Amino acid sequence: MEEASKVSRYLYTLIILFLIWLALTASLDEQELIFGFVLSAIVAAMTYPIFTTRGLANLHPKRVAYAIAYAPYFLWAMIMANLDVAYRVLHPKRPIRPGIVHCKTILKTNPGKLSLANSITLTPGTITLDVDGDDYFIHWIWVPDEVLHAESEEVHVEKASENITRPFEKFLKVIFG
Amino acid sequence: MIGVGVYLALIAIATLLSMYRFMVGPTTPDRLVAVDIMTTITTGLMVLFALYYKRIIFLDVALVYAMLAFGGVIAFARYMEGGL
Amino acid sequence: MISVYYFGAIALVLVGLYGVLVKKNLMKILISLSIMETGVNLLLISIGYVSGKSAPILSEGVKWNQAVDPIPQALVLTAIVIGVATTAMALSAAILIYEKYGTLNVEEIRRLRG
Amino acid sequence: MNEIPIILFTPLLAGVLAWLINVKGARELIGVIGAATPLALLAKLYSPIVSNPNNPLTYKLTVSGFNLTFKMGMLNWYFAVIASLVGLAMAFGMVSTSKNGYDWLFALISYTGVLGVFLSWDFISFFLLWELMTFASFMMVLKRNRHESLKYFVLSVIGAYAMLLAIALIYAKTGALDFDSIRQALYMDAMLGSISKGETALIFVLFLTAFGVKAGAWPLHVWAPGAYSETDQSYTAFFSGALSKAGVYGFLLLYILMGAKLYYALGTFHGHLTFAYIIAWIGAITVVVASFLAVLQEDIRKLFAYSSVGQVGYILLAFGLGTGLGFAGGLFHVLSHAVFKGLFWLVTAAIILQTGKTEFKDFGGLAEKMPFTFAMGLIAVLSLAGIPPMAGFASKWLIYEAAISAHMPLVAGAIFLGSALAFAYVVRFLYAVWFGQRPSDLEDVKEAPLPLLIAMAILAIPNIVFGIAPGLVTNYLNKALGGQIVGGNYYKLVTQTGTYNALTVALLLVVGLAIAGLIYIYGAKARKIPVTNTYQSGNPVTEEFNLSIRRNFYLPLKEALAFWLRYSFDRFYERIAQLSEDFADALREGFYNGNVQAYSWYLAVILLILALWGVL
Amino acid sequence: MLKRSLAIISILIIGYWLAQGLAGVPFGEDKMLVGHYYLQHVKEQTGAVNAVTAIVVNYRGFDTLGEVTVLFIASTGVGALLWRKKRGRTARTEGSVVLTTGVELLFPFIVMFGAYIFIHGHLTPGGGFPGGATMATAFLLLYMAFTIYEIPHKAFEKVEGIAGMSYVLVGLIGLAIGGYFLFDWIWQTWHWGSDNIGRLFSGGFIPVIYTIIGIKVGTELSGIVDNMLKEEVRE
Amino acid sequence: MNGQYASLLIALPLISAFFVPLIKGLGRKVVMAYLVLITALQTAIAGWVANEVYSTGKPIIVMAGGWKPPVGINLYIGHFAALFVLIIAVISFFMAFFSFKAVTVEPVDKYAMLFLLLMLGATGMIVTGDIFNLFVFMEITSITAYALTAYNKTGEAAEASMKYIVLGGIGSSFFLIGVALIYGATGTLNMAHLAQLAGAIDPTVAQVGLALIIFGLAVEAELFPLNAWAPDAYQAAPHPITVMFSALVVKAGLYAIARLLYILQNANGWSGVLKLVIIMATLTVVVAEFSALRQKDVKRMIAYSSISQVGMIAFALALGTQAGVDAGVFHMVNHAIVKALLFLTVGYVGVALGGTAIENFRGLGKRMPLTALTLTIGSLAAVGIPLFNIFWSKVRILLAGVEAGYSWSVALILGASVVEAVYYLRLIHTMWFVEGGERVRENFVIGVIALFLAALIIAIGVYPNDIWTIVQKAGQDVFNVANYIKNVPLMGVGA
Amino acid sequence: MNALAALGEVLVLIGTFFYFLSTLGLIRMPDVYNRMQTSTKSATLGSLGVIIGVGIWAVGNGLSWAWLVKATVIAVFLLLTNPISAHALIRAAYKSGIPLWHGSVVDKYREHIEAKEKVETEAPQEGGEE
Ligand code: NA
Ligand code: NA
Repeated sequence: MEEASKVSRYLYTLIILFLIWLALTASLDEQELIFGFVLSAIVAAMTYPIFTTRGLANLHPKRVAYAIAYAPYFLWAMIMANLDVAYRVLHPKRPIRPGIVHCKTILKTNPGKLSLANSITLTPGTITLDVDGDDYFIHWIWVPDEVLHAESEEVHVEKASENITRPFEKFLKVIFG
Repeated sequence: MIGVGVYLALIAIATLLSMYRFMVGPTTPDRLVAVDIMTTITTGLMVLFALYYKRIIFLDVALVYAMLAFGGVIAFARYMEGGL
Repeated sequence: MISVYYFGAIALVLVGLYGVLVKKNLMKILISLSIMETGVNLLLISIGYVSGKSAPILSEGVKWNQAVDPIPQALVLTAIVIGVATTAMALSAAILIYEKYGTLNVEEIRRLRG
Repeated sequence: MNEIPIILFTPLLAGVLAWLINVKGARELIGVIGAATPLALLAKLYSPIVSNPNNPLTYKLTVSGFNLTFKMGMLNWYFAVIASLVGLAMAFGMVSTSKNGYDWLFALISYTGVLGVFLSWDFISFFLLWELMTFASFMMVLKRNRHESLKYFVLSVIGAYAMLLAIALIYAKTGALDFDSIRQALYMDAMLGSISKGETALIFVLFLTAFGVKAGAWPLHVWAPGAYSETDQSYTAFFSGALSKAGVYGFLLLYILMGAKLYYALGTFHGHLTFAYIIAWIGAITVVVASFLAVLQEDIRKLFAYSSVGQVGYILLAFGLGTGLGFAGGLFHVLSHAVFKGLFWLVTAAIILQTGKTEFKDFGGLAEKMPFTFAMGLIAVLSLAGIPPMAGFASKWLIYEAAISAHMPLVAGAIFLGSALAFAYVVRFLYAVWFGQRPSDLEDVKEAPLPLLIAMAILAIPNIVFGIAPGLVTNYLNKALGGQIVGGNYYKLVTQTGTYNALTVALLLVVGLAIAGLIYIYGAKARKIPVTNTYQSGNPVTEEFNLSIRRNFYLPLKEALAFWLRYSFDRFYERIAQLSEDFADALREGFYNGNVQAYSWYLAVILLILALWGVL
Repeated sequence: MLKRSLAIISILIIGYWLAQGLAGVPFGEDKMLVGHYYLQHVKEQTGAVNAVTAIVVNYRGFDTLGEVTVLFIASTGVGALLWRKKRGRTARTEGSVVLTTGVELLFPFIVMFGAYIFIHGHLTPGGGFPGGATMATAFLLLYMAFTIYEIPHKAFEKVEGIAGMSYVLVGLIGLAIGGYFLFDWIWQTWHWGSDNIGRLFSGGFIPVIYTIIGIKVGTELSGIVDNMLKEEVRE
Repeated sequence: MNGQYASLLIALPLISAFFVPLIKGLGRKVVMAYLVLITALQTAIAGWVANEVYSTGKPIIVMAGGWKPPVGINLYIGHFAALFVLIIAVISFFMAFFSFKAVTVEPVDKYAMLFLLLMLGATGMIVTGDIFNLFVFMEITSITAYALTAYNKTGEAAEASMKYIVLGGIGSSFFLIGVALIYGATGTLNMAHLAQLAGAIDPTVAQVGLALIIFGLAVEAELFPLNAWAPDAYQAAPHPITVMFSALVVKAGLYAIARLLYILQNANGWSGVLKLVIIMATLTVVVAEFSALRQKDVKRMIAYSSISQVGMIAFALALGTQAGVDAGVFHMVNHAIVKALLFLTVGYVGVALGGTAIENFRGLGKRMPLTALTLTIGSLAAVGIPLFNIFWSKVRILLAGVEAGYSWSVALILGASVVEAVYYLRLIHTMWFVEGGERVRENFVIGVIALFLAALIIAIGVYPNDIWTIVQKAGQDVFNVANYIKNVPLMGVGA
Repeated sequence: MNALAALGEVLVLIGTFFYFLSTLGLIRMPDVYNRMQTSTKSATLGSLGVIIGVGIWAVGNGLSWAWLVKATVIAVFLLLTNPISAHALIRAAYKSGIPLWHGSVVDKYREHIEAKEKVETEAPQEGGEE
């Protein structure tokens, strides 16, 4: 992933920070706005090199749209999964069959990988134990038979990925690349 | 209003349970997880308090708290795996 | 009347003191000291509390006579920072001790005596 | 500004100068001038003091918020002049014996201290100069022997602090620190009784301790032998002759300041004042114990040290009689002891300087080699042994008379026993050092140097003068004590029970000696034996049980006293010192044990005490 | 065991005693004396809405100056104690991409939020110390995520010193302008922001001092973290 | 000049400490010279302040931010504070010179900062007129002291520091509880205001609060048995810092005890607390003297001696009489001078001969005559020999003690003083009358400082009148609370 | 009382219930990994409910919109950070050697690490021979 220009990266950081400022103050008082802008400009100048590589390209409408769409999708997945956990916790027999499985991702950028990992973690039943390159190691509370009894490593990864990473990747691939 | 009692009772039970895990362990990560949960619950509790007192300023406090707690948990986690 | 806050504060102080008095590990003693400090801070804050009154920030329609005592809160801010500073010093001393003595057991850290 | 500050501080100043300049010659010159000045000024002050007994010379100054008062009445003058006489002799002696600024500095500081003690008229200056005197004399000993100096110092400090506590108690009760006010307040209080019996007794005991240490009174005398021996012997002349009188003076002060109070508070015992009775007995015991111990010594310094202790015992005993005659006798003995014991120490200084030896076994036949010193020694021996017409006889005679008239026969017995013992040890000194065979290594011994001889002469003269004309002293003392206590004239002393005519005795003695001399020179037909002959009756002397006069001469006495000698206060104090050191170690190791948790417990315990004290 | 029992008995007695004392200052009752004065006058006298902040920076400025000093001492002291000829980080495991990326994304936000906290000190519960601590958290996270990360110590130390000096200077300017050390000349002499009470640009020198403190605390705490996380490196 | 400029006493050390990071690159010499310069400036300011206070006879009330007490924190620079701030500055100045020679362990820039802040802390404790501000300055002092104790980075240094931290931490926590209680009962923190309101405090609260406050301060003031940290800290700290500890830091703690005791003298249970302090002080003297008796390390021996003197000062200050406080203050001055000299010379021996064990002192009179001479003068002064300064204050204390009815304490203290005499004389004997090694060249500046202090000891010993006048004024400043209240321009909040 | 307030309150109720659930999992699950499974995310969801619920509830009660905005900021922050800390914790637990529960069925991570270590230990040996 090639880097965007400094200006682009700076502006992107500035915009995001200013938006955050708006949210933080939750106020439209011009004093806050003026100060917030100045502050964002300063902080952005100091932090844009580590904050972003792609700059304004992040604000491509498609990406924004996918990101907005991802929110309810993810929330729903999360709630569903939480109910599943509720079942396992409340069930007197505590039906668990845990294990650590191996997935691969198609995402290339770090923010993408982060989002995927977080999404996985937040969805109950799975936690990202480690990420090493494209390999994700996931602690799974109920390893299904198809994954557990996969005939080969490849199949294992394929089945696991299908269950765990794929559902998120289709959004994240667009948002983060 | 269902009453403050129900939330507080649930939160109180939750806090007690995580306290129990913190005390009992048995491993250090167990205790850390308990702490992590406690901090999360406390953040929520602070937000509830903000509403109870009708002071929006307390939301800032909750956010600072969440942030410091995050830093703390990460620090402990990294310490445990020898990442410092 | 002893309120639950006072009780909690005193309890923390006493638990801290107990730790200092019985724990052999230096780190545990330092943690106990911190617990004690926390108790003291809680006590300070509790002393400034006035039933039914709000934080002493006079915005959102809070009038001067609807706020709790602001002084203890100001004091606690200072006390907390002082506690942090003490803890930082104590930790560095502990690091040094561990380096030189290879132990954190207080019964073995007594080259200076008599 | 009058003479008092000059009298007081000239020695100190001279000492500091001598120490700073520290050039041979200049040092000694400054020292001697500094030591002579007080005597000269005191002499000048004689007639104003005597003509104005009720209007003493006064000097006041304010230091650190304290009003310091110095007064020179007749008694003060008397003590001061004795001190400065001995001080001058010491200075001359030190010209010969002491070769460094250090000695001069501290000797002269202690001189100032002694004078100050005698002239102070309030407790702050008294204590200040008392401490100065103690400290300086201690430094003289410290240089030579740490152990003995420490013993001296610890006992002195205990004494000083006892005094301080007593002063503080008096101050707390009367609000006064100057002697006049205290005397008045305590006199009033004798009737009122607001100071309880117990408190009075406590103050008394504290003062007794303080002054007893300095005077070397039993059982606080243990420092004296070591300290007197382990310093420059010229200085010891002053140390034992003048400085120890500070303690004696303290006992006198006790009468002056709180006599009435002590009488009313403590009452009488068998017709005597209780407190005085105690002092008398302390004196008596001191006389007996010290004299016995003196007899047993093998080192001449130790001998005279114990002898000094014993002689001071006489003075205490005299004061303890509580009668006018007792005071007169005691005060006279202050003078005589100062001059004869001072002389003794100077003689000792000369002997040690010229021979480098201190033990009887190493001496013999020195009279030939050091005739002048021998003559001086003889005067001292006569005076000490109480042989007329020396000053020592006059004062002892007065004390004896006083004891008889005060109906204290046992005490009088102590005097008698002491005299007998004194005779025993001086005879040994006389013979063992000066006569008999002379060890071969003493062949080259020369007469003592001139300054030392001058020093001896300074002290020898008063021995004879006040011996022949004791009335000079008693007349003065009568005035000082405010009554016709001792009758007679310059040459004759008259008391209620007896009369002593010194002149007659002196004349008789001179005639007797003349006759004896003639007989010796013309009558005796003895073969002259060289005094270096080391054979005795043709037999070699066995080492282990040598009862020659030079070695273990009084061994049978020692064996007879073996049971009593087992009990030594000296060892008792050493044991206490050992115990306190062990205690110190235990405390240190136990309390400061290094464990921070233990230390935290100390905090908790204090909190607990606070809590219990609050809860209960 | 004996020790434990003794300790328990002791602390129970001490606790009982403390409780007795506390019974004399009943919980929840209004015990204010000077406190009332502050609440009544804080707005006109200092321009701050947050009475605590006004007390901390204005009324009891000496305490706060001392507090800043204490933290400075800690940072200096830790630096002195852990000083070695050559020091470096000796972490054994890398942070995963989750942590590193997360920290990178959070870093500007946390710094920003720290600034938000100290700049709003006179309006909300916050101020220089929590703001600075928040900023330091941002650096702490960098240390956690990146095993080779180090703050630019020299620059940080200088910033720390300059910030401290600035605080004292602000106080000295007050002495020069108003005749009193730590005098709030912005509010009391210049009357800046007096029509703005409750908005950002008010509060006299409180935001100024809190900014200084925030920067100082941020650099100090980061410095302490830096010192604690590094060990002696031997060649 | 405006009295408010006395705030420079606080501002200068602070701003100078903050400035150090900007010059640390210039090397050790520059940093040390800077330390000398700043302490000299501080001395000048302190001199000006002292002159102002003593010539006008009125205290300077610094009001931070222009707020009148009790709304604002005020500094109260009365006769006591003026005197002691000057002493602090002067001793710091001397120790800055000594640090040149004595402090070689890196990082010296940190040392310089901590040094200045230690000076600041002690100054602040003495000048502040607010009880919580006192706590803050006390913490500044003690945390700096923790750091400096461990500065040498040896195991012993760290150990000593840790002990100090643990005990100091407990002490300050309970002190703060005490402050909280007193605040809860009165609603104010200003000392003058507290003094006005003290009589009305609920008896139990007053008793607990006062006891806790004194407890906390007693740890800093090294009262037995809360002083176990002290000998270790004294021994392990760099030599100049030991001087600061004994001459300044502990004085600030003692002053704080005295100030708060008398401020709260109308509180219930006051006399009981007084009695307790007297008991602790007396035991401090006794235990410390005995502990010093057989020390093999001279620095540690003098540390114990210092503690015992501190006990004596605390005893005097807690007598509850004007005479006692005057005597205590006098002793504080004298002890500051004497202990500065003793630790300076002993420390210098440690630097020059590689340690402070008693063996190093053999024949010191020949090896380092100037050092030995001044050390001897200091020792004699410590023992309380006449014509040395301590004699006067010691006599004053003992007289005041018996006058106040504490004869038993005085007797114990005197008994312990006998022990003190013994160990100092052993030291003197070792220096002068035992054979030692080669002659060592002595440092000129340290020699001058030592001689100056020795001269001061003798000057006060020979002519104590002027200092006594000054000290009496300082003593009244502490004892006369009515005057204190009158001098603080309280604005009448609430009442 | 209006619909918004009611919605808010319900969300809060759900949130607190998830808090309870989360800690229940903390108690019931057999090892640290499974405890984390059930607790960290439930707590996060609970917080989400509570915090957003409070925001809505406040708005419903006539307080300003700023409530909802700020509440959302906190919620988003938690949503971002809680999984990171959960990840860091589980990784730390694994790396500090806490064994998996005996009922665990598979551990691909162990195989991965062992494979990696083998490569690392062999590589320098080859280098040494050259
Ligand atoms: Na998940
Ligand atoms: Na969290």
